[in-house]
Amino acid sequence: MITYALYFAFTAVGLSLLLAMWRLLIGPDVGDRVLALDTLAINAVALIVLYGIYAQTQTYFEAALLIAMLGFVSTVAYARFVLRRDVIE
Amino acid sequence: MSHWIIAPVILPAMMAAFIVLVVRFHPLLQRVFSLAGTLAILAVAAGLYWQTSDGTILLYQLGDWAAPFGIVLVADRLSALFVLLTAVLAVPVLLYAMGSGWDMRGRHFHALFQFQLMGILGAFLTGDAFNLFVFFEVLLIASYGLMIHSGGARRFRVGVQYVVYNLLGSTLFLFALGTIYAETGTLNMADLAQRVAALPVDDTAGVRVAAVMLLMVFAVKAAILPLHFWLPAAYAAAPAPVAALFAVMTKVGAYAIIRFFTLIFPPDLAITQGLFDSWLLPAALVTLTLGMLGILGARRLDALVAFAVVGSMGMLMTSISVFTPAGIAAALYYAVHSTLATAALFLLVGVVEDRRAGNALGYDPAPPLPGAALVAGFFFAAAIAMAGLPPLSGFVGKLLILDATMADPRMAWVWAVVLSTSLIAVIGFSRAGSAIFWKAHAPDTAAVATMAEDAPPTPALPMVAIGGLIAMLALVTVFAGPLQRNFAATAAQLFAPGPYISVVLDTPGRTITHDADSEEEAH
Amino acid sequence: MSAAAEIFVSALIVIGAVFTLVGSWGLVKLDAPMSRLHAPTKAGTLGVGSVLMASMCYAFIWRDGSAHELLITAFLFVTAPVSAMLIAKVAIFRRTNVQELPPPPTDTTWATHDTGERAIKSSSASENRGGNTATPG
Amino acid sequence: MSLFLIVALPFLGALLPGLMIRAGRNACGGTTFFVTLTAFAGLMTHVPAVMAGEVLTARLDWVPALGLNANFFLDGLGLFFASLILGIGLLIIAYARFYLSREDDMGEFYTYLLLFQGAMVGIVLCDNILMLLVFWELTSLSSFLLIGYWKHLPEGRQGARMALIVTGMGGLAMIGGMLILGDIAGSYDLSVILEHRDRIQASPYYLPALLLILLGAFTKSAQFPFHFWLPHAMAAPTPVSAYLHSATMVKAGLFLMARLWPVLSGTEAWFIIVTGIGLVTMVIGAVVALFKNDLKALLAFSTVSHLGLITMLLGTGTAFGAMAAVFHILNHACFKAALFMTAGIIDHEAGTRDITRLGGLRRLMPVTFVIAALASLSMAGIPLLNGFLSKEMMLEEAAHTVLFNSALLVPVLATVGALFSAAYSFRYIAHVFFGSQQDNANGQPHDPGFGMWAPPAVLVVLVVAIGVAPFLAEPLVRTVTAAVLGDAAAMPDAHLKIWHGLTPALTMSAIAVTGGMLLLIAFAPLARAWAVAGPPAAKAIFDAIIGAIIALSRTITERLHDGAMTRYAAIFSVTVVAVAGHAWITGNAPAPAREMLPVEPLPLAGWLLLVVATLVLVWQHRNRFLALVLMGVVGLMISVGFAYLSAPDLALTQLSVEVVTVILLLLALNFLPRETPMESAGGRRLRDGIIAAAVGLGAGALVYTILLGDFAAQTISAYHLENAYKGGGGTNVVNVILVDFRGYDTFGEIIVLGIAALVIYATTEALLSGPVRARLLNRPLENVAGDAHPMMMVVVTRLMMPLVLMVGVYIFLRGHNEPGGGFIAGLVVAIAVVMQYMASGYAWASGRQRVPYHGIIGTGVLVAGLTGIGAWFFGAPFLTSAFGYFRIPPFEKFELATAMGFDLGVFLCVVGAVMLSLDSFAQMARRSGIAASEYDIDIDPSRDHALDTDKAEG
Amino acid sequence: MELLVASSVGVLTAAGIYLVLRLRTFPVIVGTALLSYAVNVFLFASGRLAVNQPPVLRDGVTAYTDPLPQALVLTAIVISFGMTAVVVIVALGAYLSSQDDHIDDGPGRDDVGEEAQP
Amino acid sequence: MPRKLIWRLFPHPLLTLLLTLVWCLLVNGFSSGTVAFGLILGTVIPILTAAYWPRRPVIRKPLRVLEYILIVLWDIIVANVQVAIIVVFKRNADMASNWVAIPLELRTPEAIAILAGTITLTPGTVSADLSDEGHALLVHALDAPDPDAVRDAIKSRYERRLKEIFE
Ligand code: NA
Ligand code: NA
Repeated sequence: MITYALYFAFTAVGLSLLLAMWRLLIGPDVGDRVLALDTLAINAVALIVLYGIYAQTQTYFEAALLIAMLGFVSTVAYARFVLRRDVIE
Repeated sequence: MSHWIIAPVILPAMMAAFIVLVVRFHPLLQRVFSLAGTLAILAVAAGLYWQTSDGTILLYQLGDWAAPFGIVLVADRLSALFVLLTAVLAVPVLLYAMGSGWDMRGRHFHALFQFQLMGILGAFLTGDAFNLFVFFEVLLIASYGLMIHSGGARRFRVGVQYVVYNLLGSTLFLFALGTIYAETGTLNMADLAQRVAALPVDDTAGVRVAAVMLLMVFAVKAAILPLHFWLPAAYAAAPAPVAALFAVMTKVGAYAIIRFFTLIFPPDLAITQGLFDSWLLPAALVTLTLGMLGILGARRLDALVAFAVVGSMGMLMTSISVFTPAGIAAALYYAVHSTLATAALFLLVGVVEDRRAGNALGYDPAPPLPGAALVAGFFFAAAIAMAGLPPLSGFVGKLLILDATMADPRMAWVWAVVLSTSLIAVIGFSRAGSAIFWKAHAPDTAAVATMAEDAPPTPALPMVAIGGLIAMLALVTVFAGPLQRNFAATAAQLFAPGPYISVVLDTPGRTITHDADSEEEAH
Repeated sequence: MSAAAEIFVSALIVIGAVFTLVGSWGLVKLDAPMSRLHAPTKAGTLGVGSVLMASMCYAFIWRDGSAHELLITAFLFVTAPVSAMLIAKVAIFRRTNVQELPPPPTDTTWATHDTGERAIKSSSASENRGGNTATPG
Repeated sequence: MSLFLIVALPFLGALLPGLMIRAGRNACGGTTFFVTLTAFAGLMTHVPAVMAGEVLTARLDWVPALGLNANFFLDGLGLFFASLILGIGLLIIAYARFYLSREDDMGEFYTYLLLFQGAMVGIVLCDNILMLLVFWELTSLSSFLLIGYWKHLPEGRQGARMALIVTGMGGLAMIGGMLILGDIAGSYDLSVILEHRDRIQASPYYLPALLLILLGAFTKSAQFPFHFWLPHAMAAPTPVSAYLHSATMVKAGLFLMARLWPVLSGTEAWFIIVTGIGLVTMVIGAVVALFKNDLKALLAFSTVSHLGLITMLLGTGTAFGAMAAVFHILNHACFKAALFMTAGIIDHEAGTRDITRLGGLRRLMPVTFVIAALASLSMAGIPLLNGFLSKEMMLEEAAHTVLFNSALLVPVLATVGALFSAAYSFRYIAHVFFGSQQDNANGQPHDPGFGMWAPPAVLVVLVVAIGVAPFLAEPLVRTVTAAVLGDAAAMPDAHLKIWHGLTPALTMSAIAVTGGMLLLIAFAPLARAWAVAGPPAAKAIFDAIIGAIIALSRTITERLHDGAMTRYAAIFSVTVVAVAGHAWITGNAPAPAREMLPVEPLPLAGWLLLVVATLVLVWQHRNRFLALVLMGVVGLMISVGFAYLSAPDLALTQLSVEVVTVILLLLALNFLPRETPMESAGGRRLRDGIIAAAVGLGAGALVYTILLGDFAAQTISAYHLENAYKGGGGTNVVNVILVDFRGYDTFGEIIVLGIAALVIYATTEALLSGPVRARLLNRPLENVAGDAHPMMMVVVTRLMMPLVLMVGVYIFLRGHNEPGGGFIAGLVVAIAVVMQYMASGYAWASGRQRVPYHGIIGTGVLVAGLTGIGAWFFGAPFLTSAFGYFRIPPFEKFELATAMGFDLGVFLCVVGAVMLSLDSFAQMARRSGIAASEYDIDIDPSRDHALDTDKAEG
Repeated sequence: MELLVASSVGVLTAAGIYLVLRLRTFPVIVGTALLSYAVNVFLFASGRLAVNQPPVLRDGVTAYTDPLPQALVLTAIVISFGMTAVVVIVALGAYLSSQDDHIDDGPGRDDVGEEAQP
Repeated sequence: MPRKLIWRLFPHPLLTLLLTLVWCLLVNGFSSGTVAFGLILGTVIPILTAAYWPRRPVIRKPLRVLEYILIVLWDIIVANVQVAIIVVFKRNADMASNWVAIPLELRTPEAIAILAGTITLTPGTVSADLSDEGHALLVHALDAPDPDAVRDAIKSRYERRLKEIFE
């Protein structure tokens, strides 16, 4: 049962990735793109965690943690760039 | 366990770190430590050269792991020669940098200088293909810093190109290494030699691609046409002592070609037949021609010397690309000679740039140089050496190369190109030299008077450094006989790689003792 | 036990997946820039949260247990509002006039549009207060 | 005296003039004279032995493998030339002492002169043709310095370059010829080569060798068509002209032809080339000489003519011809050097060398007149002077020479040459010393002091002595001729005497002298005709050729190296594809051996994302910000891909590196234009697209075949998997490889990172200490959003930073056994600090940061290095690791490994490098007139509230 | 799967090369970054692909993925990072000192900024 | 003064506890050794980062924190469903997006940040900006025909509680 749930989830998350990518590509504004990238990262976290359940391993925990962390940092960086041009002024 | 073999790598690394950490605010101390470190490297290099001069092959197993599982350093005649050459070059270059004040025109010169030495020496000593990549990168990134040392629009513009081009080269290197590993499952050079030789004949495409990709990577370093484009502008724009140090950087490429294509892909290896016989020698000859044409076509002295480097690399590769013991021996002699000669020329360019008024390195008339006689004399000597005229080492090197290519079916081409390009170089150098040193303004007295007042006292150390290089050229000339014997022995060692391979692969490494660690199971 | 647990974990997985999908769907579907911000910052967060809970429960039920998924969840919950706020500021900065916004009840204007003297003065580095490595020897 | 010493003396002596000039001009000249005298005396000690037919040798190995050795031998020919060189050298040195003015650097002059002298002596005494080449080229170089001695004269500089280029070209050709010759003979020693006449002349390589060697000889001896450099060399001070360009250097080519005469002469090729060229040179030189108005130019062309004469004699290949050649070399050296010196005297005294401005000097300068007249008449071939004797021999030889099946060609041309020779000789006397007294520039010229006229006088004494009593010279000439002939020909039965009877030669001689006089009478109209119809100046042709070569070089060089990096990169790409493609096609590709992994939908989606992001990135790359966002997607997808393909360490690293990279690029983009303009045309984009596609296809195909094939042998990583835990103490094999098996790579890698940071720092400093600084400080303010440091961000960062640091520590500590390690930890910690910077601003955050980043980097390298060095104290190699398990309550058993020390170095390096880079960007971003925020939050009502409270209370 | 990886390498390489051939420094830098992604994947693939076999030793597990290429890629990633950082700063220096971010250097592009702006 | 010393050593006692917990979560274990090591790190790291957290707020009613967290969690779950429904089923044209300006009584940055975060996490609303003096919060509501109702809900449900906790 869990396997089927996982397959469903993989499909849904895969679809989410593609949707987010679509938004990233069509924009229209930079804000939309940054938001889309942020969403991509969060979806990637979901994906990796799902894969961890699927593969029955803890090996990918750090990857998920890091994506969550770094996704945030890069979103901030991109947004700061648009807002202030200087990321670390 | 002798640790001397790793000293040329560790010493500059630690010295650079120390300089950055402790004495980065003290110019004098930086100089003292940098020079002391370089002299120590020279001593160690001389020791290594002496140790290997009887054919001994020194092995150093890093982390005590046996090859091919760990990385090893190997010092044979070839490595030791280039290590010594680098160290010999480094001392006068460093003295020049200090004497001319170049080292203080920007930040971190000495740290970068030491790191650069570390990269070059590490590349010469490593016995591992991937580690060679790492040290290529060390020497490259240090060279980026040194090339743009003290800044300036020109240097930055050229610097970008230099960096990007070499990034492409590094990328290609990784592609090549990936292919090598995928085909053979190893990275150690001696092990590669064995495994490549044992590859089945029906599976050669991959290793052939890897071999030529490696050749091209090294050709970029060695500035062989058409992969040389990064060099002329970069060397011309680099600060004088940096360009002089770079004289040995191109030799890293030549060294790697010699090493890989005598050890791993020797000329008689069946599966790599026909890879580059048809085009490597012509490419070298075209490189030689183009370099020499550049000497004649240059509008500035720094560009002239940069093209002289290209030309000398063409000459060197001409000799290497016949892949015979005589050719390699001649190439080694020429490598030593051309390194010292181009370095001397680059330092002279620096002196001219510092002392000559106006468009200092252009050929337009300018007021006479202060102290012109000595500078001109040194330039004359270095130019003679570079153009391959007697009595200096360039002539001997040229004769050796002509002699080595005599048996080659393409001998007529080689000779025609070598001899006619020498003439072009003579024309180029004589034009430049007479324009810079002879064709002065009639010194107008007022200007001379102001110059005499304004001109800072011309420091002696740069001239000592250049004089040292010229003196070394003279020594290389006088002792051409013994040197040639040594290089012939080096070539012979390269063409009989059995001892190298067995020293590297048959030396046992550490014994795993924790196997019996009864207290601990894996999990 | 096992069946219920399986259902529970599966449900969590499916819920998470659905919310993730809804978040991304909203990102594409919604047409106003500010509106788009809502979908992923919440649905997405909850979606990943559910998946993480599923992973945790799975580990507690079938393996030797694991709670570090909590960390990721907490992390996402703490950071998501900041991301959202910055992206909202981007939208305001690039797309929205001051007039379109309701005036702040007490103060002069909204911070993003506050590009006056105060904003500049208080935000940029000065000549003499550079970094700690400003001028070595 | 040892031959080595005779050759070495001038070179060693060359060190002295520069020093002695401080003691005065006499000391300088005297020293130089003494050095030469010593060498000359040393040479003379060997005269009896050589005259007795002995050959002295001296041998020293230099580069034996090459056959290049310092071997010398002294026979009659060598002795003859060496005596000429050193003997005339003595006279020239004496003459130059008085010739040079006070402004001239006499030390420099004598230094060059002695260098030249040594090189010449080397040539003539050398027994090794490679060594001979060394001396040969040395004469070119030293003559370059001597011709260009007056650096302020453009003619001097140009003449010097021309001489160097022409003779240098010949020298280079000769290198080839000599190598071939030595290869044929099996030795580069002359004494051996000279014994192999038959082998050499039978070799298929004889002709190339001959041509190349003759090219060297002809250029040096100014044979047509390479003769033109010699007149331009006359810009040199006159002693140089007298010494190099009449007596010695130009004779080097003749010497070489004479030296190799036994093995090279006697063939059809030799005869036609050498005789033909000699003859042409003789006639052309003589004709041109007549119409030159510059005294030295006249003499120079006359020299060309006489050199042609001697060449012609050597070309005939007969013993008599050789003898005549030897004799004329001697005679020409005497009268021509004397003539040059008189020309120098005239120039010196009258202030001009222009014949048209000179005249009537016979009364003003009687001594000079006598010397010049005697030398000139000798040159003209008047009896009782030495020139007559050898000219008679030449005409005699010419009369018997059949060239191109014509018995008349050589005698007629020889007579014409002699006729013009007589004419210009007479002109030298008539137009300079006779006739009306012209303006003569300096007013009242008079004879110079003894020091200046004595040297030519000595030579003229010889001219007369030999002319009157030729038998005096006969032993010498016979000895020398014997040396020239070697075993190739018998000594001719001829004697040097004034009267041979009414021979055809005498008739030809008479025609020549008479004709010469007639020509001089008709000189004025002839000169006008010459001015109109004369041949073009060779210099113009030469300059045009050199100019064309330079222009061509410049065009090629500058077209190729025009700084078009994009083309360089395109060439690089095409070359790689072509060469690798060739290697692939010519090799054998194996059939697929591995089964492919199945394609699941999820990786497919990831792949789609990656590919789409990449393609859109390329398509939209001109929008730089979008490009960076898409780069973020690519990086994210690759990380996820690594995770999927069982490489968690890679995923973590790629991810963190990618974020830091993007931040760096964003920081840079702050200063750069935000758009890339559309600049390249469609064709160009198409070209680039094709190149890119080819490279991409190549890379993809290569990796695809790799993935389908298997390793040919077991990979070394099997050992790593086997021993990572047992020998390296870690279960994360990747990490154990990084810090242990291949820790040395990692050591290099962190140094790369450290250097990167230093470079970034140094670059920033360089930028900020230059003109860029002002521009940066005063760059216009852009329209940016307010609230730089939003409260929410700051508050969240306050919480997040400790958490992230915690994660960093965690990743660091577990790296050895689980995915992680010092590098990723370093990036995570750096990112924590970056977060703080982004939240509260660089100024505020770095103000609370007390550790210098340089120090962190330096410490990192030192820690890593010292950890490695630590092994030395246990007798183990660098980076040998050790580990152990410890138990200290309340902690569980834990592992400590030296590799962790190393990893700590890595960690520090990474942190320091990233921070130093950011720091540098922050330095650049400063603006003038804008103060840093004192606070970490821009809008903080609690702060205002506190301030209000303070105000209310205060 | 192999085809996906191979085509990714191909696409990334082609994209990288195309951008490297552009006329401004910024796309060139982005291009080199893409190239380093490509080569990292390539290097990784030289150990062949494996799914769900991480190189971390576990009891009772015998099949591991090849750890060596991973270690090599890690080294390569770090080095490329350093290189990218340097090329960024050098390009920035070039732009700031001559107000021109063309990567091609030709006649008329000489030291514009330094002389023009005192 | 020992009290001062303790303050120095544990600048953020709560943070220390939190970090210790985080460490245990990271290591995925709660053994004594882990906790001890976590405590060490939890002590050291706040000392290192203390400079970056000036003017630490005082939590006056720690128990209300728990209540607040539970309320927010519940709100997140319930309202997420609502938003999901809106997103999936409501046409774009029918949505009544609105800006809402919320005057703030809170003055502590931490409290305001928590409020803003809560607003964002609870569905239908996103905190977008602060006023230039920090006395009002700009909130965007996805589907709120009546902005004032949203404002009042936020003030009463969240701000009131935060005010009690922090001020
Ligand atoms: Na330079
Ligand atoms: Na790279």
